[in-house]
Amino acid sequence: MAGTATRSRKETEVSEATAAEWRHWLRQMLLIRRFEEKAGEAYSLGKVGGFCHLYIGQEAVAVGTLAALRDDDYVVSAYREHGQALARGMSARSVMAELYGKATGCSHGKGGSMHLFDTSINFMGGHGIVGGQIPLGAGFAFSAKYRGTDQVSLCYFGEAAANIGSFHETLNMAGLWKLPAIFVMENNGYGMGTAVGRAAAITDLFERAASYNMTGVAVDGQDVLAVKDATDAAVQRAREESAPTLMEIRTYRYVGHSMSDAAHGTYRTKAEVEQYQQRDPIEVLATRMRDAGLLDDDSMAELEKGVAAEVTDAEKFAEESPEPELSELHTDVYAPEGES
Amino acid sequence: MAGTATRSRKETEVSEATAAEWRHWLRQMLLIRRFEEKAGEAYSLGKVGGFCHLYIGQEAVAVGTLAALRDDDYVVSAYREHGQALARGMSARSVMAELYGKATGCSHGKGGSMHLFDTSINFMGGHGIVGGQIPLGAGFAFSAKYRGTDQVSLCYFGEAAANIGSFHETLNMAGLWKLPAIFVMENNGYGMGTAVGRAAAITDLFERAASYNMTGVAVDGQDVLAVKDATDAAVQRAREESAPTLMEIRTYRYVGHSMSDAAHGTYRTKAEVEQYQQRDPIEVLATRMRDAGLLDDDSMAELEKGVAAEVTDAEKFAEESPEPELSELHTDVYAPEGES
Amino acid sequence: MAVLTYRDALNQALREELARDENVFLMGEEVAEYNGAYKVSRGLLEEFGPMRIVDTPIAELGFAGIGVGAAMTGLRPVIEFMTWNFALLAIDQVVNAAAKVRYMSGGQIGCPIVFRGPGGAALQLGAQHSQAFESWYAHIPGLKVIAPATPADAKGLLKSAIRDDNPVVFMEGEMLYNTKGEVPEGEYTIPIGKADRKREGSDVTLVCHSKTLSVALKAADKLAQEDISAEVLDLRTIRPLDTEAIFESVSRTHRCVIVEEGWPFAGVGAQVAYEIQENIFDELDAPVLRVTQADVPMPYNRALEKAAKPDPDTVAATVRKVMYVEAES
Amino acid sequence: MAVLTYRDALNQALREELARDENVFLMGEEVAEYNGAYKVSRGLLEEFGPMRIVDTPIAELGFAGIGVGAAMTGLRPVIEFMTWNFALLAIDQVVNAAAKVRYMSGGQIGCPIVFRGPGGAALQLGAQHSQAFESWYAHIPGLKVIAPATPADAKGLLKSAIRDDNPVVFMEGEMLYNTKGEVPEGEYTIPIGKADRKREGSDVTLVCHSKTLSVALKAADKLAQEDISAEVLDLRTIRPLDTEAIFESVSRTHRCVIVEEGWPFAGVGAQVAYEIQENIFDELDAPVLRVTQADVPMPYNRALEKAAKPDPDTVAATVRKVMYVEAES
Ligand SMILES: Cc1ncc(C[n+]2csc(CCOP(=O)(O)OP(=O)(O)O)c2C)c(N)n1
Ligand SMILES: Cc1ncc(C[n+]2csc(CCOP(=O)(O)OP(=O)(O)O)c2C)c(N)n1
Ligand SMILES: [Mg+2]
Ligand SMILES: [Mg+2]
Repeated sequence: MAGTATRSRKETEVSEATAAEWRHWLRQMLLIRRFEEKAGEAYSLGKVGGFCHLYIGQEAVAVGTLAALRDDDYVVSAYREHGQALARGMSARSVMAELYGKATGCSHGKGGSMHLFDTSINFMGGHGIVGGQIPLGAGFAFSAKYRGTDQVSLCYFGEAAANIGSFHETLNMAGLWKLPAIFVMENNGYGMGTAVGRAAAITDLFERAASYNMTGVAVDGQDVLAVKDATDAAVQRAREESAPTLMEIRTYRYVGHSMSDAAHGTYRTKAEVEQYQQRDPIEVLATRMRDAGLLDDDSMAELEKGVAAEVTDAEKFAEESPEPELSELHTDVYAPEGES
Repeated sequence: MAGTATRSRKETEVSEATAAEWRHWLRQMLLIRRFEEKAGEAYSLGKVGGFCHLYIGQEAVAVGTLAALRDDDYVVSAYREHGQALARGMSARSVMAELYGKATGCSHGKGGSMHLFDTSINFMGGHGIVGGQIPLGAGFAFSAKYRGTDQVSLCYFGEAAANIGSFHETLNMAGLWKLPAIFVMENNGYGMGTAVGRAAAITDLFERAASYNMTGVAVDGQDVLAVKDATDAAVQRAREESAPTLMEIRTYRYVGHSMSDAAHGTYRTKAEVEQYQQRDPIEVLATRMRDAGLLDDDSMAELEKGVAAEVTDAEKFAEESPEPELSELHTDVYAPEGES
Repeated sequence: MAVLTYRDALNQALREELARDENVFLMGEEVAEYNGAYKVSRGLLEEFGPMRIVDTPIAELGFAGIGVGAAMTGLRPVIEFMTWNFALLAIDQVVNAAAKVRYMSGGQIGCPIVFRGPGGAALQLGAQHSQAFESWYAHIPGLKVIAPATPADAKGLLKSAIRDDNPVVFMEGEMLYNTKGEVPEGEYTIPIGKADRKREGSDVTLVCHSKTLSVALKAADKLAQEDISAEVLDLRTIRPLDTEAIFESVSRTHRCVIVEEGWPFAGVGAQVAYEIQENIFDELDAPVLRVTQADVPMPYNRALEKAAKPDPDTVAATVRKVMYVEAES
Repeated sequence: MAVLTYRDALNQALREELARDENVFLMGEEVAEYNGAYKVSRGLLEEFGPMRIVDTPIAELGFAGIGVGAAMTGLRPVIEFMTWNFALLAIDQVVNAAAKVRYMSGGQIGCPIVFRGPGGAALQLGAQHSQAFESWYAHIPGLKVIAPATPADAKGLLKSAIRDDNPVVFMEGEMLYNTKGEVPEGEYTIPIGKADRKREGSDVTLVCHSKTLSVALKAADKLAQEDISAEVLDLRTIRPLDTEAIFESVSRTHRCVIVEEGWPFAGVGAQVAYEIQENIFDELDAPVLRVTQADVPMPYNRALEKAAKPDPDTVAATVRKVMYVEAES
């Protein structure tokens, strides 16, 4: 990986603050993993409908990037956004209930898996048209700059979106206008069944930043600490210099593109998947923590237990929550009269 | 101009073949210049309607690039395409008649200034949506490759089109699929009233080729020989290696964006225009020819006379040509029944 | 009342709303330093500065989306498309983002944005530059669609559009920019969703909007000479459609001809006709007829273009049809 | 006759036309190595190779335009949009290039291209993935628009579309891919522009297309139990519209209900209703009514989604309205 920023620190001693951070991140990653497993299960049982794109394997990206943000920053994503919603602080309950289409879901059952929103934490949605959220992300950054706040905007998309027009148009304007935006390209190697090299004329996609007078970096997406460090730098550029960054975060999805796509067999081999699983983002952090004396089998089991309970609770909540009223069909099309 | 390919040969002796070429190019450039002046005049008299974008100042680009093509290659352009149509070999009559909206016009009066077509010489049109012709140009190249011919496709667009999605999507596919395409960006410094640096995050736009695994070159667009040389190289890449090229040809338009835009005063100064006029493409070649003993005042006057006659003839032809029948309103919407 | 051009009326509306609410900004190609391709934004850069009057690259999809994003944070962008023809490149952001974000988020996020610019044919601009897309946008739930015909309506409706909490598609007419009309002094708005009777009549209702108002009025003049009294109803807003006003008028005249600039298939007139026959079928003494653009891409040639556009003679002839009278000659 | 799925019928059509004419190629996202997102192109890469079955990046505007360019040189591209929702990004190339190049060039250049893919709602895909754009494309002169409902029609019409010298918008239904039906053995085509009576009846005409054929047929079954005889007319082609068949049927039944998947405002049904009342006004015993998708972005929740879609009960109730009968209960 030419130019990939990695992080190889192997401290034997870490500060209590760091330890707390690491614990938090480990828990977040584990929560995402177990949540997604449960979501997949619920999908198979017909409890979740539509398209459902799981985040398993990519957990360190969401957790590491969002750890670098402030509460009032903006976040927006595509349709593979359960993990980011959770890492941003949405409750497992509200996300699971949304997958179930329930009234208690974050989007009140109207959005579904691809359209998770929570404006109370500036989580500005999952969006379903590839590349569609990229200009939205720049729009939030524009708004921050316009209003003179020092908020930054972080926008996720897959590496396959780097070949679509909105990527180009938006990054050009972000570079031209120096918007406080962070463009996080999650390069998981595939857009649906198409390997990155079959869709993009160059595969070191962060280099496209040069076309836009923008800093571009490649980051090891399986190491949450590397992700956090690189995002810190991007946040600083955005917040202090109002300069955008293109981060190409290299990761891998263990599962199929969506629930209707097999994990392997068509466009990639089982061996390839297994090889990537050798460097599992949860394991990478867990090992580092074990080395630093911050984790042992007991505490890991404890963690797993807490996460399992949270996911089970979310499932139960979703299951028992009411459906939206049928009258909801016609609300939210337009603003309520006289709102302004 | 970082990396601009220029040509500084100042032969005192040139071969007869070269001399013939130069004379031809000089005449073509002069024809374009005088044709455009006449078109502007006719527009002011209300003989030509709609939008009318003149090519004055950019003549060496059309002449130098098209000199490098074969008759069966494809050419496509935007709305500022009178000069390219003429340099490709369309008659001044058929172009002028089209501007007049006459039945004898190349597009039978249905296209107008922005939509000149002549399929007999693979001139695949002027197109009015910025960037719209870029994928078309790649499509011709795809077709050549598909059919196993060694035709190349040359596609013109303005530098402002380098910021639109279709540029990015198309160049990526052209680089990925190794299409025999030449993307000719005519950088005349402005997109309408917007200077290149106010629209593009980087101004050495040929560098964007790197994002597409494509050769990118900057070329002095006021020297027809430099343009021809650079295009020769691009044609060779396309024809022999089936590899695309992005050429950024640096030029300048002396006139307003269209007939309704003043030449200077709003977004650029008179001094700036005059400065560029110091290196007029016609003068640059004429001087070189004078130096080589190929041109004197008499032969220049002769040339001017011939060109003037051709333009006057074209104007008369257009003036006297019939309007299309009113029934033409409803033809050419669909293929005639049973054509296939 | 002051007499203003449609262009200046729009300019006033923008200026007043920019002054009134600092969340309002204008973004688009050539809107700032060039004062607008059609000079609608003349002077605004000078008055409000480059943060609020923003020139963009040619990147319709991108800047429309940036506008939508800004609107999702509570700003009130006015996005200018140099013409609506170019907005086809941005239509995904209008339809899939702006129109749906409130619904998809379960009502959490609004999108108070105005997309505006000239639409329809001007003179001899050819097939790619002469299209009227009212019916397309009006097809989309979540959008409002406005197409004013007069300076006064343009001003009052643009102000309402900017204050509206929904995405509004605001279609101007290039051929209207220079037309003049009386505009009330001082602050006023015109409600979205209300048609306006521009001429009273009793024999037939001419439904029109934007540029076809003048066509309808001219046709009504002609018809008056034949003792046919035509009422002219200017829709002003296409979505939501003021069916009440339409039904009220047609229930009196019992005949209706719709005049529109767009193509016929599934055009605005098809919807208007549908509504009429659905709701006041028994009031109709004749079928509802339409006069539209010829069902062809717009030709460049002047005479062909003229023949392609709706004109007063065709409207008058169509009215005679629904009146079952022979033409005077 | 063989019983095939709609998917396999389309696959056969593609295979046969690829074999018949080497100018035909298929291009789109995941069409080759993945065998198609919905497996319509299964096996084609293997049979015809990567030059003719071409995987693209996610770049709808670009590859649609590449297809248009290729068609302008005489090739016959079939461009697959993974769904028509994503085609909004490419609509400029469809509307401003494909549909107009013949006209703008004065007839010099044709554009024999097929744009195809699934449209309309499937199950719980939410607002951005559940849209039916038939009326939009049918609005555009220069395009033909086809939306078949059965495997046999899908095969015969796709073959005709590929052979047609005009740009054709071919809209499939994701929910139809698995449905089965008899498909004639051997070579056949079905003419573009011809509706098909899928059920005879005498009291009311149900006009439908694509997925709403099954809705109309189910409604007709229900109505039969109430002694209401409903004719079901499947448009198959939206543009050119087979008005002759519509008028013939409605002139017999004197009543018409249109069932469509799209939104109501200026939808296909508005055009059909317009044509009917314009041309056979006196044949009508009741207004023409429509059953459409609810005028809202599609919600995710299953029950809400179901309520948003046209269903047999609503159709039957609407028929009772035009028959002026009370519901049985
Ligand atoms: C414009 C558009 N085209 C096609 C699709 C269908 N589609 C959904 S996801 C996807 C692949 C995207 O891959 P990538 O951007 O790498 O993200 P990932 O799924 O790997 O997270 C495709 C083709 C779409 N949603 N939008
Ligand atoms: C998509 C689109 N947006 C806007 C326009 C209006 N427009 C026509 S030409 C032009 C400027 C183009 O500049 P450039 O590409 O540099 O070409 P030049 O005119 O300098 O030859 C603009 C904005 C258009 N035709 N298409
Ligand atoms: Mg990916
Ligand atoms: Mg330029």
